[in-house]
Amino acid sequence: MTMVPLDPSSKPTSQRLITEGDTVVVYERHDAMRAVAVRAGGVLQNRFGVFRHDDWIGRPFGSKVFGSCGGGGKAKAKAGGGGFVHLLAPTPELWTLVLSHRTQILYIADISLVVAYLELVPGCLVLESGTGSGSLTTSLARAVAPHGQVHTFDFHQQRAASAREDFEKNGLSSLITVNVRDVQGEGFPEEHCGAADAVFLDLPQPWLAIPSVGSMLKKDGVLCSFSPCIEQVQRACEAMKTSFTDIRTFEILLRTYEVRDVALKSVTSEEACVGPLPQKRRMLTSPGENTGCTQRSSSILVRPCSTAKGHTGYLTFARLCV
Amino acid sequence: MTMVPLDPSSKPTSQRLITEGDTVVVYERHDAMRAVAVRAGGVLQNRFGVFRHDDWIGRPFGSKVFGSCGGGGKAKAKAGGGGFVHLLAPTPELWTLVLSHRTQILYIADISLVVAYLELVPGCLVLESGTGSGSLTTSLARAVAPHGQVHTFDFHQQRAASAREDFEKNGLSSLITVNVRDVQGEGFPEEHCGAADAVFLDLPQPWLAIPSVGSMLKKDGVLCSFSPCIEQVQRACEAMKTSFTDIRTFEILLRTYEVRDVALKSVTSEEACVGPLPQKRRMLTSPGENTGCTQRSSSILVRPCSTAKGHTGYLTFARLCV
Amino acid sequence: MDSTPPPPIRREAWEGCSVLLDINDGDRLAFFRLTPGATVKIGNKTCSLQPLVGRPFGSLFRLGADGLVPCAAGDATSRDHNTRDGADGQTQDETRDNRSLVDNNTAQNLSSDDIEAMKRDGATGDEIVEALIANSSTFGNKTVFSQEKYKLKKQKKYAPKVLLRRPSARSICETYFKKTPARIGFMRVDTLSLLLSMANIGAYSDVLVVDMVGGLVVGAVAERLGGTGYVCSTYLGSAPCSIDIIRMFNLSSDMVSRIVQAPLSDLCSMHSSGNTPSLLNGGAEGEMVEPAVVPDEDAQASVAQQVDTAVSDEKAQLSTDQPTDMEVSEPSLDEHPVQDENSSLDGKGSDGNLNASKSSKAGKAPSPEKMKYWKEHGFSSLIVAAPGHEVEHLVADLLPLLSYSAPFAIYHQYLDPLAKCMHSLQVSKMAIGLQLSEPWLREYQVLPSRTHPHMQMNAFGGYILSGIRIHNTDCMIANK
Amino acid sequence: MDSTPPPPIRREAWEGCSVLLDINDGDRLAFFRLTPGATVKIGNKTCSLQPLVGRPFGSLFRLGADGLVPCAAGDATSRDHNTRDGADGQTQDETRDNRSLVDNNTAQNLSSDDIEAMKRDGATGDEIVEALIANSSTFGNKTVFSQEKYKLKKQKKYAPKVLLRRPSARSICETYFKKTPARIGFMRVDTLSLLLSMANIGAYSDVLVVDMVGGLVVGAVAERLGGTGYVCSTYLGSAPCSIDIIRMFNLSSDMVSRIVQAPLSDLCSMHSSGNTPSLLNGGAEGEMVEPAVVPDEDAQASVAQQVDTAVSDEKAQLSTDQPTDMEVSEPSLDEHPVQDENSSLDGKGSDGNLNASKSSKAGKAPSPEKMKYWKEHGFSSLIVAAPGHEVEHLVADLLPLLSYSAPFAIYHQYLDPLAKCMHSLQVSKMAIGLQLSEPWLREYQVLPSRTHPHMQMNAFGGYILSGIRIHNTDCMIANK
Repeated sequence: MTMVPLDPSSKPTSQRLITEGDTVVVYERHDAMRAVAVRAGGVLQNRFGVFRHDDWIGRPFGSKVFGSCGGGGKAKAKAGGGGFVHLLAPTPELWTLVLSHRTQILYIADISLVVAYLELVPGCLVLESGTGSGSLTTSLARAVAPHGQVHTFDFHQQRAASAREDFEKNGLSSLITVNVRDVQGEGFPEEHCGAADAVFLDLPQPWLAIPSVGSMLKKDGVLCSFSPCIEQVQRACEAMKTSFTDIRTFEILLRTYEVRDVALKSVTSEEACVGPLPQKRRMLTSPGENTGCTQRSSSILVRPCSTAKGHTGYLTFARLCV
Repeated sequence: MTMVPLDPSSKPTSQRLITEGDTVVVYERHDAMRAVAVRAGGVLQNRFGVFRHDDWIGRPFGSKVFGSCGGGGKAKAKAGGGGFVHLLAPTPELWTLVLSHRTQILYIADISLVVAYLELVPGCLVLESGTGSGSLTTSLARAVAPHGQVHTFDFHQQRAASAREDFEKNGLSSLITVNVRDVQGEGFPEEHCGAADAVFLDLPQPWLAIPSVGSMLKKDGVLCSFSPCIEQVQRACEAMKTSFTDIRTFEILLRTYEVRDVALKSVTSEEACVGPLPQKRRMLTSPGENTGCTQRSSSILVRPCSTAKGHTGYLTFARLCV
Repeated sequence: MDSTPPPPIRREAWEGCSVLLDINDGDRLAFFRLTPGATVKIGNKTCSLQPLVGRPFGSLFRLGADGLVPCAAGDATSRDHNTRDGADGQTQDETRDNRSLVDNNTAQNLSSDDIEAMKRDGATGDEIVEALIANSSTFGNKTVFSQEKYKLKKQKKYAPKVLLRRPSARSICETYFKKTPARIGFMRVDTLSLLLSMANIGAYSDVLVVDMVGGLVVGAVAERLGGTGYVCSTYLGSAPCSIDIIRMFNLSSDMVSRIVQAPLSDLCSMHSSGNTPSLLNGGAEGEMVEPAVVPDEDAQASVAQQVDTAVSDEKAQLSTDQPTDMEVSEPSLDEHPVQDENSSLDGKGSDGNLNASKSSKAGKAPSPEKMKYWKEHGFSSLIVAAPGHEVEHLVADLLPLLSYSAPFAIYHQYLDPLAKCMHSLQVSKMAIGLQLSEPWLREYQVLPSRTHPHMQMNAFGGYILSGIRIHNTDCMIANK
Repeated sequence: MDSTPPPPIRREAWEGCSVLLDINDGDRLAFFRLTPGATVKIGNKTCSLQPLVGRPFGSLFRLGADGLVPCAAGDATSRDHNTRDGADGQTQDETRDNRSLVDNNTAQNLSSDDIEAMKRDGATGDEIVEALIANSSTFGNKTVFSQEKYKLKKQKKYAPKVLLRRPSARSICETYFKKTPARIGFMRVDTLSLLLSMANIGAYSDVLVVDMVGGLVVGAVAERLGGTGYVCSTYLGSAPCSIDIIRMFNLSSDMVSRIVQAPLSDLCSMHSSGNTPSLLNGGAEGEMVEPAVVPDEDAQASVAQQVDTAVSDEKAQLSTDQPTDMEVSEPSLDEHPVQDENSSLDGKGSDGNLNASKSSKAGKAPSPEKMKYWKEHGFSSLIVAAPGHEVEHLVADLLPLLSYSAPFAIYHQYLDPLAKCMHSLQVSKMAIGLQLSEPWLREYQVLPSRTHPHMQMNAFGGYILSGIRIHNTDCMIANK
């Protein structure tokens, strides 16, 4: 299977049925997912029960499947085995949530801004260093498919090998070439000279690689450098000044909201003030659970989630001067 | 009059009637206000008409007063002079909106965080440098009144004089002492040694003043340094390390929302899609202005205002080691 | 149409293409079509755009005696940062340590007659600026920052620069957001990017789109599809919404041919086997019997023949001949419309990538085969951008048209409609992985000793509800 | 009571005062009252708090053989930054250049028996940590950052530190927000600060407060009043809300005497000349005939006699004897309640600033004279913090109680109720300068070459509607 269709005969994954060899994302909850390779006779066991891969094959992606209680004694299927999971078609976004973290990874907000600002479209050639856990690489591959290429570089042999395996598993090998290379020390290979539409750097000392980026990019091509600390950004921007223009640094965060069916208390109620803690009634509960307290009709209210990623990194974009 | 009551016999301004000599904040719109000193025979002329101070005296603060068309030919009272303004009691918050900008000033979000984190309460002694336009100083004075003191320093002679005049006008002279002094070069005066509960710095090179701050503060007293650029923060933090603890750097922004009475179009409407620009109907209009288009009942919706202050400065707080 | 894939991006402007001109470093932004007769007015001078043809995007032009002239390579490198963030830095610089008051420009020894004389003698704009600096008695006393600001101001007046930019989803969205944000429902470029990611847009996707933001989403999706897959732009009622903004993109004929339009009623009726009660099926009587093919005139009119207009910075100037594109509360559109593309075709016409050949107009009705395919397999993605609409019921109608496991992303300028939609999807169990989010984008000034976030920001770029459509019938219990 | 003003802040802990203990650099935060018998349990050791009496706030203590011992001055300076932000830096450090994998702590040559022997021999915690480092075969191979992290971990276990903090609005709000945010309606310290500013709280203010956040707002206002003016805490129905959190503040008897409580119905009935139709006047029949003085038992019970509990980090451990202070979804309250203050008075009792003398309890009914004064002049400020309530009608009832030109600030955890309230105030023209805002607070790690915003943030601290009450009768037309 391939996460990104490569020719007119291959359908988007979600339009297919699950077959042996597919990778499915098993969705338990929004914060509990994992990638599973489907094989005949395979078994998935989790807190919701025991799931036989054979039951999955032939079903559409997106199906809800139920587990049975059983297998080893370790299965702690509370509800007697009647638990269920959903089988999802893998996408780069889901992959970002299930991949093995060999390094700090980029998440969807940074990734989508990078892809947009690098102006990637099908057919582009893009260079990336380092590969890391391959979270961004997968999205780059989707953006340049079917005819484009991603050449990604990491100095860490084992990390490169693991990433290559992941790309293989996701059917992205024809789009992505993984190379072991110290781009900070050696620059990008000469063979891509003047051929790259875009370059992405996630390096501790990006300024060392920037002269090489200048020779790789086509004129007006875009560079992006990701750094968590402002000092790295300052040195990178300094290094870009000689041959880049439109140097712009951004930070992007994603604020998430929670939706609740809330029954706010009314002023006119005698019982309105029963204590300092009206929180209990504020959970998203079924309507029947309301207490006897006089209340206004409930309404759907939204509130930002309390904790969030406060920082991932700074994204600096620049264009090679014409 | 005094913006901040100083003894039990003086009422909060809003509970008084306007008298000659008072400063009133004339409110035209949320973004159009000015401070006016009330004097017998005085006249205020603006786009809403001509207002005689004599009509204001004896009215409560918060009154709405109507202007007459007339006076000079320059008065462009569109509605024939029937315009009105509100006469508000000055507060440090309103003062921040009407004062003369001799420098970049601090606004309410930064000010309120500073006052809270400096742990100012009535009776505290606080040092400030520089005075600037006196925006923060006024709030510091309110926080330490009636028995506390604010000693504020600015190297700029003229600026100090103007600030002193403003404080005089607002009845804050007994709370605030304005001094001309280059605190970066000379430090704070020895007389406050070990006497300050809190110190605030808004200086281009705060690190130069930090040793002096260390000798001014009481043990466990709090320092705040405001700087627009991160490089200033980095050097200031470095300088604080030797004798300060709990060094924390914050940024605070105020996001404002606009409220609209919106009639979102419904899916079931045949005319739902009439073009790409349904914006016109989204203004806060009276209900009668709705177009003939089939619409759902309107509701009160909120949206963040499009533009906002994106940065004012970094606030670094630290405590003098015990 | 070709068997070999075309180059993904053409990096030089060509006859008939759409270009974005950035005049004086963002002071003015406008789209133009490079027809033989196309001109731009700069100051009081009308310049032909012909010198742009064949020049690489990213090129900088100055105003020569005979019109636009490419700048030397050296000029380009120094053109931005300092100037871009000058206002910020200036504020800070002046606030912090100005023991002497700032002088203004009264101390100029060069008269306007002198300048006119220089011009007659053929002096370039840069030469005039240099002369002005040399003849300013106060320039030397200014801070470095004030000097930069002074020079920039004079440059903009006497030596205006025109930057040739390539229209892309990024630059088109940024331009509209800056100039006429209401036209695109206040959708910021990072939000648009998130919609495309969250909906898994890529080659060979079959993307269902509700675009009430002028075609921005349709164009961005088509750009990502690169001539593969389909973007099916659906609409309520009988007439499609304008998607004119797609004409700002330089979409190839392959890419344009992948844009189809169909009324929602047709899609819903084709999906009569739907497993979800549809408000539209129940409530919009009469629509379902309409023919499956949209009237050709309407579709064409909305896409290709209606002359689109460029976006510019001229404020509060209403262009009365484009009433439907106008917005009272906004800066109005440019006085330089993009030329009708037919005129560009009269010229060379050699370029198969132009989006104007009769055979490849955008917005045709989908073929019966495609309709049948989508009926059987569903769309693989959904994006909804209807910022003036209630979306709860709209999404309930749209979700059954998706394949199971297809991701979707709903845009809105208000949070409340998305919250209601999210709650109803939670209750109906039609989707999982629901997330209500708002991107927060911040730009920084990075300069030696003057690094900080921009003092002004776009505080709002819209909200997104995202999720994955699932099969919600609890009928597949596996026994051990 | 005294004629000379008291010192504004006592900078040393005293017998009977409330203290905030920060154990192991924020790992645990809890309030205690320094009664003679008060103890804190650290690890498996129960320590008397007596050594804290007389020590300056900000002092650091370590665990000695006989309990808490003040640290030498040198220890204090090095206690934070690096450790505070260690997690952030660590992540980055390890991500960026870890060619060798991180080793774990298996290579420790010191056995637990060895450590026990050292303890028996009277070794200090710091000595044990040094020994552990000396006997780690891998410590030398770690990065500087990993070394710091290792040392910190061992220090927390073998040499715990206790920081004596002074309770103030800042530290109390921060502590509750970190440990039990729902108890204070998710009101972050910057939001609380804004409420106080926007409502113009200062000496001699007459502040009307609706506090359904446990007393945090009442306490913070009383702190700002410094024993002048009044904070009138009003409530709906017949029983006041708990304002127990004021007991965490070290309010002097002067300051406590300025806190009064009155049911809203009494305030509204006193204000029978109100110029605005009141929902409460019309709708809550019977309340207006209640006596103007609140039943003394109720008020006292809610303020002084109910034993409050400290806030700590112990998670999901329900303290069953404090059911009304519990929150299922939250970390629970500490097992160390603040001792009943009466016990502290049994001791020295010499301190007139304690808030427990019978004559100065908080929450009495206001005197008839004050009620009359407020009826005539109105309150000079209003703060409403009712995060579980609809506020539109509440505010309509409250605004007529304010003097004209009095500023007000309404807090809520949801935006929608404030939006409705704002809209209704716009329509009724009872107020001007209306602003709906949300503070956004961001903390930074500032370290050489490692400066960036914190990787985790509190993304939400509540919303505020602020404005100024005005005279809205259009009856004062001035003629020329």
